[in-house]
Amino acid sequence: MIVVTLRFFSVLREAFGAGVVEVELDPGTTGSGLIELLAANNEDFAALQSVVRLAINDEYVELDTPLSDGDDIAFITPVSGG
Amino acid sequence: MIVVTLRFFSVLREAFGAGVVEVELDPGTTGSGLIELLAANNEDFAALQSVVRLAINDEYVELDTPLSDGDDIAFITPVSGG
Amino acid sequence: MEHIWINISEELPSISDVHSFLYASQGGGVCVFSGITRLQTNGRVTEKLSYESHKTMALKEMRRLADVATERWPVLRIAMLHRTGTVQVGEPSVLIGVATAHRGPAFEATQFLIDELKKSVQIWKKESFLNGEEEWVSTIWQDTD
Amino acid sequence: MEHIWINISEELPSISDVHSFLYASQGGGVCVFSGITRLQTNGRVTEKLSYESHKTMALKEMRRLADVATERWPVLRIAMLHRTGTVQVGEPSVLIGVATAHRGPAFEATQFLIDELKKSVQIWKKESFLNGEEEWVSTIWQDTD
Repeated sequence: MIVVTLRFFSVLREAFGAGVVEVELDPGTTGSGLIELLAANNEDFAALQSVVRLAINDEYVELDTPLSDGDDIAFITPVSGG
Repeated sequence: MIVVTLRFFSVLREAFGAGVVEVELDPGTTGSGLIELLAANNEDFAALQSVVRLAINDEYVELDTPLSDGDDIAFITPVSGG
Repeated sequence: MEHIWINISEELPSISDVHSFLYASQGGGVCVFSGITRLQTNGRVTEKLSYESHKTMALKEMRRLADVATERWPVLRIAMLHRTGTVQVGEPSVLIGVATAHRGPAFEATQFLIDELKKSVQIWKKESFLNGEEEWVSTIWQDTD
Repeated sequence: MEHIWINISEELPSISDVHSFLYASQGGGVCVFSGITRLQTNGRVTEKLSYESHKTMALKEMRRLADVATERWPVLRIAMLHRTGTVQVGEPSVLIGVATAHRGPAFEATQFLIDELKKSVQIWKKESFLNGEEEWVSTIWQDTD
């Protein structure tokens, strides 16, 4: 198993009730695999899954990127600052 | 004779050595008549006479406007504020 | 001194400090944009806004935008400052300032930076209305410039 | 409260007072332009600028420009403030600020007002260079908008 940190903001933070969560995943899990997993368990997340961007260690990555032990994974919904 | 007040600014103020001057003029003198008079007596003014605009009592006027006793006459060169 | 000043925090620097920083460039033109919590949006009365950021990503993205502006216009100094937390009506949430030798590029670069910040910087806004409703402002990803 | 603030004097109001005035509109966007005494112009090093105005005409013309902007854009508040006297390098001679509900018109109206001020407001500027030369800045009449 690998352990990764998930970071949620704004609507997703409220959907999961937490901003930072550590989870165990099967080795070889990809970004899109993780998104499917979360969408299956949270319908607010599911509603946004098509627009979520994934960042690992503060850099956006393709969704088919395999995750590694220790990754810091941020789920970025369309921004609304300013 | 009529008495009018002349107001000079910036380069014209320095050309005449004064910002405010009272002068006596023949009744019926027009704006352009006054400009000719000043240009004949001051070469710095003469150099700018083609671009000078005339204001009477804070309103721009046509150069052929006859001047009246008590007029407050400002000579406005191209502006350079900001 | 670094020509770019980027900051995200609970409080904005004072507007006079922002101007002092920009004036010190000794350029001829300084444009400062403030984004303010507006009283009314689509007929609803706003009570306050609340901002949240992914701070490390947002700071990097703001820096990237400032670098793009620096390449595109002859800027002397740039300030990009954003608040997080609660921002009451009539208060600023964001300050964008640019100093240039001549005024045209100051306007262009400032407008570019606020436009792009709204598209790509990892900050989110929740709107609280006077009638008690609250909602995260819903947007879509827009092409960045 | 009057939505237009026009002033010509030896000292500019503080930049924070200008922002407070504009923020109080509770609009969403505020743009403030500062015209600064630039260190270098055409390769010459400036020591200072000196401004002189026909104050009554200049105030009326600034008011007229603010009225034009108010007709042309949905502005909430306008500040047009100009100094006279000596303005050192890195100091502002003029502040133009506009508050609007949305940011686009704030930029447009601010740029319009500074562009037009330079064309028509009865203020003149003398440049003093570090080498001791002094000259009234020479311009031509430009079409006003």
